[in-house]
Amino acid sequence: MTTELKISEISANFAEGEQGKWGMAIDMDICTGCQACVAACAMENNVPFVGEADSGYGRSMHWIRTERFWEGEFPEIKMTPYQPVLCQQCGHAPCEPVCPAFATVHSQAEALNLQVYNRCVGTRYCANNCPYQVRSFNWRDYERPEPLPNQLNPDVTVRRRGVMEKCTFCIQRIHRAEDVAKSEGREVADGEFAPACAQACPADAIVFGRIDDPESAVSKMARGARGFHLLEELGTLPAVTYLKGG
Amino acid sequence: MASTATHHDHEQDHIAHLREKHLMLDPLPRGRMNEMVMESMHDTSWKFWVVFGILSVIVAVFLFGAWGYMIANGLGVAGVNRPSYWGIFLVNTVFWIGISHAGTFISAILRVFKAEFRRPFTRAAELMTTFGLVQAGFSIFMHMGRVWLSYWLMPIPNQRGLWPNFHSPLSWDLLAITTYLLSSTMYLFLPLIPDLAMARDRTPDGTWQKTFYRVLALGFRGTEGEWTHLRHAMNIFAFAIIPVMFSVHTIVSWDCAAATRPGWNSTIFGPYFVVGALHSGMGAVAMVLAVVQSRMKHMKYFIRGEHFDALGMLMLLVSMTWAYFFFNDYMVQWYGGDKWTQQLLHFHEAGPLGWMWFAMLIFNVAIPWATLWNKKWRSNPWLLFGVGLLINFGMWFERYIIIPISLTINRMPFTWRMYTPGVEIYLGIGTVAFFILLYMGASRLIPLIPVWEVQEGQMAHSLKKYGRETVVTISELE
Amino acid sequence: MTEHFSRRDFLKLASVGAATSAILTGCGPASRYVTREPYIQMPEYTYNGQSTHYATTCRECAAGCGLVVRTMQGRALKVEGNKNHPVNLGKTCVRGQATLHGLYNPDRVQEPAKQSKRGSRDYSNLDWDAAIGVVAEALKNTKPSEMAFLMGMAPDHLFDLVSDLAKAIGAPAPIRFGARGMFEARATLSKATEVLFGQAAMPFFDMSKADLTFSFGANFLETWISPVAFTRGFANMRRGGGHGRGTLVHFESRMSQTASKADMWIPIKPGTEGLVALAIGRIAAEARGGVMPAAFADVGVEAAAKASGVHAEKLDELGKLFASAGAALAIPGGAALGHSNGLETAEAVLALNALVGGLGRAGGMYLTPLAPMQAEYHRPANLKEMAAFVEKLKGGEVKTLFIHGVNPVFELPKSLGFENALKSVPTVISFATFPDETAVQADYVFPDHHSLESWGYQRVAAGSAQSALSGAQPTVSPYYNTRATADVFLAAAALAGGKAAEALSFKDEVEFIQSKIVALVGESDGFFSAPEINTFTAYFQQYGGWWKTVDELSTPSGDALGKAIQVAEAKFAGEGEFYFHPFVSPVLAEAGANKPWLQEVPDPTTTVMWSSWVEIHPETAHELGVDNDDIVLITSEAGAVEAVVYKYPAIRPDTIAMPFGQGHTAYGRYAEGRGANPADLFGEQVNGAGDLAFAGMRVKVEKTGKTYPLSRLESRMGVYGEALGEEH
Amino acid sequence: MTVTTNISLLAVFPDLEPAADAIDRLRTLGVPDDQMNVISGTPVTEAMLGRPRQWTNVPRLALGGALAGMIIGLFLAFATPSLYPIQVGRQGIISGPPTVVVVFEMTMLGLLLSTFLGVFLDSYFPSYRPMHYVPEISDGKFAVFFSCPQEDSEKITKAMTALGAEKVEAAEAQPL
Repeated sequence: MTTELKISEISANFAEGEQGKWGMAIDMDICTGCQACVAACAMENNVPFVGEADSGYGRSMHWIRTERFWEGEFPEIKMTPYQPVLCQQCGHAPCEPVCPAFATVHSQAEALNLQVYNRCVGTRYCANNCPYQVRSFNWRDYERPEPLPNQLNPDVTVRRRGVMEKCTFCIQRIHRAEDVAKSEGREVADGEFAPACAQACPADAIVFGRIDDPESAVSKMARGARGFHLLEELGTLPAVTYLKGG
Repeated sequence: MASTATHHDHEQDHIAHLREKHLMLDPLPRGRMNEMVMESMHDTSWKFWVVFGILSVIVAVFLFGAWGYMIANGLGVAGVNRPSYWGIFLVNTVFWIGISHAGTFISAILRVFKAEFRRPFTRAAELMTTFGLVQAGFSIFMHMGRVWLSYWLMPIPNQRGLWPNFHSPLSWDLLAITTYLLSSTMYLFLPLIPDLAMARDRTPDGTWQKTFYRVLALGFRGTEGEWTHLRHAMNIFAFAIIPVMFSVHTIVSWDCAAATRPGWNSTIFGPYFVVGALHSGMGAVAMVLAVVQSRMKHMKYFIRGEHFDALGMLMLLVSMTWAYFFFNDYMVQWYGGDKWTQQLLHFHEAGPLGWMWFAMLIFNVAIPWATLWNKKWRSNPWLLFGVGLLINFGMWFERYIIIPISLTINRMPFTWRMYTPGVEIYLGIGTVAFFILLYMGASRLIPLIPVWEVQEGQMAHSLKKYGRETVVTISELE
Repeated sequence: MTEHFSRRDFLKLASVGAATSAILTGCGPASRYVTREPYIQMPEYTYNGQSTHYATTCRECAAGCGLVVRTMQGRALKVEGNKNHPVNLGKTCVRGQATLHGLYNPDRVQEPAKQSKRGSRDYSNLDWDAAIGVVAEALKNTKPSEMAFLMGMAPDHLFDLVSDLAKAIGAPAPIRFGARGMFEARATLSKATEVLFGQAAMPFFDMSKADLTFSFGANFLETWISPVAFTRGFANMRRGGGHGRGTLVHFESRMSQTASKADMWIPIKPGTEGLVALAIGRIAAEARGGVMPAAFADVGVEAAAKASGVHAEKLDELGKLFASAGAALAIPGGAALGHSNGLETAEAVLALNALVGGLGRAGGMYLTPLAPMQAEYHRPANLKEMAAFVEKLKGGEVKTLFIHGVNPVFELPKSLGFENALKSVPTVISFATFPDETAVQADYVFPDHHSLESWGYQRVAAGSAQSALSGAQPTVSPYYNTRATADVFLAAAALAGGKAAEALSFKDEVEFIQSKIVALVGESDGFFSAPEINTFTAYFQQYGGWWKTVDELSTPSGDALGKAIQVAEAKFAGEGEFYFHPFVSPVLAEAGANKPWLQEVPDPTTTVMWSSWVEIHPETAHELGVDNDDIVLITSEAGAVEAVVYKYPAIRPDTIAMPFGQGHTAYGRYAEGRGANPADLFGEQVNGAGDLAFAGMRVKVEKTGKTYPLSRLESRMGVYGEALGEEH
Repeated sequence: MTVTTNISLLAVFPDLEPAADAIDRLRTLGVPDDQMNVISGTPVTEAMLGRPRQWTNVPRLALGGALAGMIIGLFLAFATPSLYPIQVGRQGIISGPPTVVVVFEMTMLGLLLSTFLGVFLDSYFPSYRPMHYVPEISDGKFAVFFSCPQEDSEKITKAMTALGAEKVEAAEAQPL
């Protein structure tokens, strides 16, 4: 019974049948802050590196970052659990309506928050209006000296200057998995694929799957008593559920 | 008899005094006034060209050069970052739209309310509207990451089959600013037609100026019909442009207020921004008039202490209204107790740029209140210039506090970061220079004084004796 | 080219395995057989829009994680973990992910070259025939006793080849070294195991099933030994692999990334970890009742409390906690072993496992099984041996030095004088892929392929309960004109003739590797088995190695508690007022600085990118009159470095800490001239196992008046409240 | 039937009063209102001149423009999202408050634009053809144009001069 109560607590944010499609659960108790997700994401998604000066000036392009704070004073000091913050793929995304060019829109098919790079004109309103501050803007054309471009993932657009970008839940992997499943006449199985961050995570703290399937690993994890959403009070209906640490 | 004579002398003095004080009571023949206005355009000293040249260089290098550099290299050469995605670009946009509001206020609202002191400087103020909006447009385009694609924001049919997103306050901005720019330009142009015809008639044949005036005067002759159409149109404009003006700055305020950000999500931002716009706009009008009066020939006749006096009173009134809205916003945000808002308010006052917050209050409230209550002081052009300048700094600071400083604080403290302007400083200076340059250029080509409106006013004003007192009366001519 | 083993045969064989696993294909673009061609003549195994995945082994450290590299049209696009691999089960660490930035790094050594003068970086390119000639000459003309081979901790196949070569010609056995091994104190661990259990081995800590883990300085979530495997263990412990959510207690003078995940962080005084372990042992033994084991009999709890700065009550609590936990585990490692008493500390901590019956118990400690084809545990050289080697170089006893896979100029304590010692070596040949500091001091650089272009194998020394040999194959054709060092040695040996040619009579590297793994053909307890070597090789490449299906963990034997463990007071070299605590950068480790994306990945605890720093407690910084971003001069008895201050709230006020990994003077544009190298401060003090007592130092800290803005991901305002003004 | 040829004359007056008087006089002299026109440098109302009310289409055009603007606004707000429906932020494809803004702005733009163009239409702007004009009017003079039969011209000229006309002459079209 208690478990069910918790379920309703977590899903209270969502109206009936509105919990989105793909979701992620991140167990902050297990996340070791190792940054494998950060590097994996950058490699998968052609995220450019920006160099020392720009990265120290809030211009790093990370699509996922690990936050941590401090509590208390030495020697009783504690670090708050590492919290990987990425685009929460909000069901009710504040970034979407403010774009005058329809460059950030809600995908009907995947229930994801899409960023359409070639439609973006760079007003940066979406980033301003993102309560999670997970959008990164191409302040420059970032240099990738030859032969580094050999590594670029052909499934992912390389963004030019003046364009906003953000985590896509590795939509290219979602589509690949869906295509494969479709060609085999079946549904995508739970755990069949994962975004780069979840795939790399050595602790398996990041779990990805269908949140509209109550039997999926991610749904089960998200239903747990420790689950919460980031800035839940804003009603953005994030697709990412965090599990409290410690 | 002696006392009667004294009384008579006294009355004559009084009348002379009134005439000296009030342009409307001090009529000159129309031909003379035309001559004065034409001379004011043609009387150009070498100093003017020196300033004009310097400003042209600044515009070429700071505005277009730096902008080109930024387009080629990306916005990284500016200071914008996460979380201050909007920087001085939008500060300047709001600032220039604010400046532009004064012109409409003076030529539309004062016209509707028949405030006679407006007559000689409606055009000077309207020019500010148009030129200010040009700068605002520049600033907003500079801000865009891919400005070369800015036409994607226009609601025009295109091969992508995609229209702009009308859910976005930025789309509303585009519509509102376009509407405002077009209508204020039209509103500038309509009353200008008779003056252009006047200039046409007084420009020798064979000069390029003649062609310029000929073309722009559209063949205006001053027939009854033309005047009737013009009058009706100006009446419609005077009323209709007021809601447009309010909508523009309200929508600009919604860029902030519609966002889910602490400190921004405020219902009072609309009127607060409109009043703020008038505040800086009035200050700018005072500055422009002080310069025009002192630097342009014959302008001391047209622009007098009474005008600065009236402007000063308006500035004081607007300052009080601004303070009221500011406090209203502050009080509610402060009382609300949201932790991020609290942090933001604290950051405004005690953060590294806390001085700006205090300077804003001093420039926008303390100084106007301390000086403008005094009729004599506020009639002094240069004092009003100074106060206007400070108000403009104060209002610029206000926008700086609302945009980059408030953007520093959000709900993810891990990302808080100060904003340090880069090339946008130069671009901002470039827009100021371009504004002045346009204004200077216009002052050589466009009769800054709407002579026919002044004459119309002078026709309507007369002196009447009520008992022993000679007073001014105004007859309704329209 | 193909009478021996053609690619087509290879493919046929591979397709057998393809039925079992769809995504892993067996063969690589087999660098030796395939030349780079324009894509209009695309190799038949590549398809437009289709990825090809190759299993190989990560060489960013010696842990031997299995990788699957996604390639498309001959380009390596993404590194993913090999799900079948027993070390990492499909996962990778941050460095593994960034391997591609090493492969496609613009600053790789692109051709064999001769340097006109050491350090001049004035190279004249050679062709490979000339290069092989140089190696052959060196093999032929140097007296075997005056030859030296200095090898890195990976790859093992090359080490085996060089060992065979050295043995055949009578040269000294190759020396293996790596900074990571030095900071991990591998020698100390195996020595302590030997002392307590009579068998030198790598302990296996079964954290997955533990209920309580006491970690004494072991940075197992960062870079220590096999971080991916340990992270999995930690995660499983937290998930309740034992009897519920497991607890981690970490003893270290600074809050490392590992400590930050601990439920309890004990900021212990440096060098007192052993004392504390003993005290905990004594309290735990008392709590468990029965006879007090000799190991803990002489321990004074009060004295330990006094020395370590941990309150006696706290020790009592910890001891009882350890005694009462269902499955308690104690792990020694990292800086705890980098003290003069490090060996005894390791013994004391390992003895705790024995005390609670943790030897050979789920959630306790085992000994890691030896890799297939391995007779005994082999550890890399400790510092004592390296110091002796450097002395040998200085004495002019080495005429030709071959260096592969290690960067001693950067990694060894500067005071050891390796760079100087090279001056006494007439010929230095480096096989570096990257122009690192050591390669810059060599006469010749004959670049090896990048690991993703290489064949090979790596013995899994830790992290796997199964005996495992991880296989490597080229995932892409070599991008530059590089050549496998194994092939260079084989060709040179053939050219040199004599014993060398006899011992290394292999056609190429692959044949050599097959000659080694042929021993596994017919083994039936493996992940796969094959009746003959070609099939076996195909499977070996397809699956990324060979490992047994069953755990082969052995229970440590011997009476570990039988004799008293004495932990002497740690000796600190130098006079300064601060303990110096170096640690391996959790992101860059010793060799990641050349990869731009690794530089841009923020350090987990400080979020610093692109630089190094010195962690100073805020109060200490205040006393020193320094603030964030101020540059301080740190002086030890052996050297001095300048470093940028990071006011770190979770470090003992008497300790300063500095990451190892930056401070390169060569190594490519992304590494060079960034931050400082704490190895410049290291002396030569070693512990009982000969490992460097890198934490056994006291240093002076002086303000320089210079500043340098550290690039941080975190907001100093939001995290530390800087520049937000006074609180209301 | 005698054929009367009309000629165009113009009388320039220094002020409003004599001009108004002249118009009255002309009317008594048989020149109908639709054969008269007054040009001036300042706007004077028909009432001041004692002339019939001027017809203007500007307000009607303005209303029409406003309506057109509103229709465009409605099209932008309601039709364009349906042409290419895109979901943003859980707002409807067409949602209320934003449409108000769009419709308002477009209505105002239509209103003001058509007002402006209305002036052009009603006044036949721009027209650079030669027209009857005297530049003095921009100095505050009032000029009365009128057509009268050739034979009356002398009589009328006299009358005008008597009323204070500075000059009365045949109106000639001059380039503007």
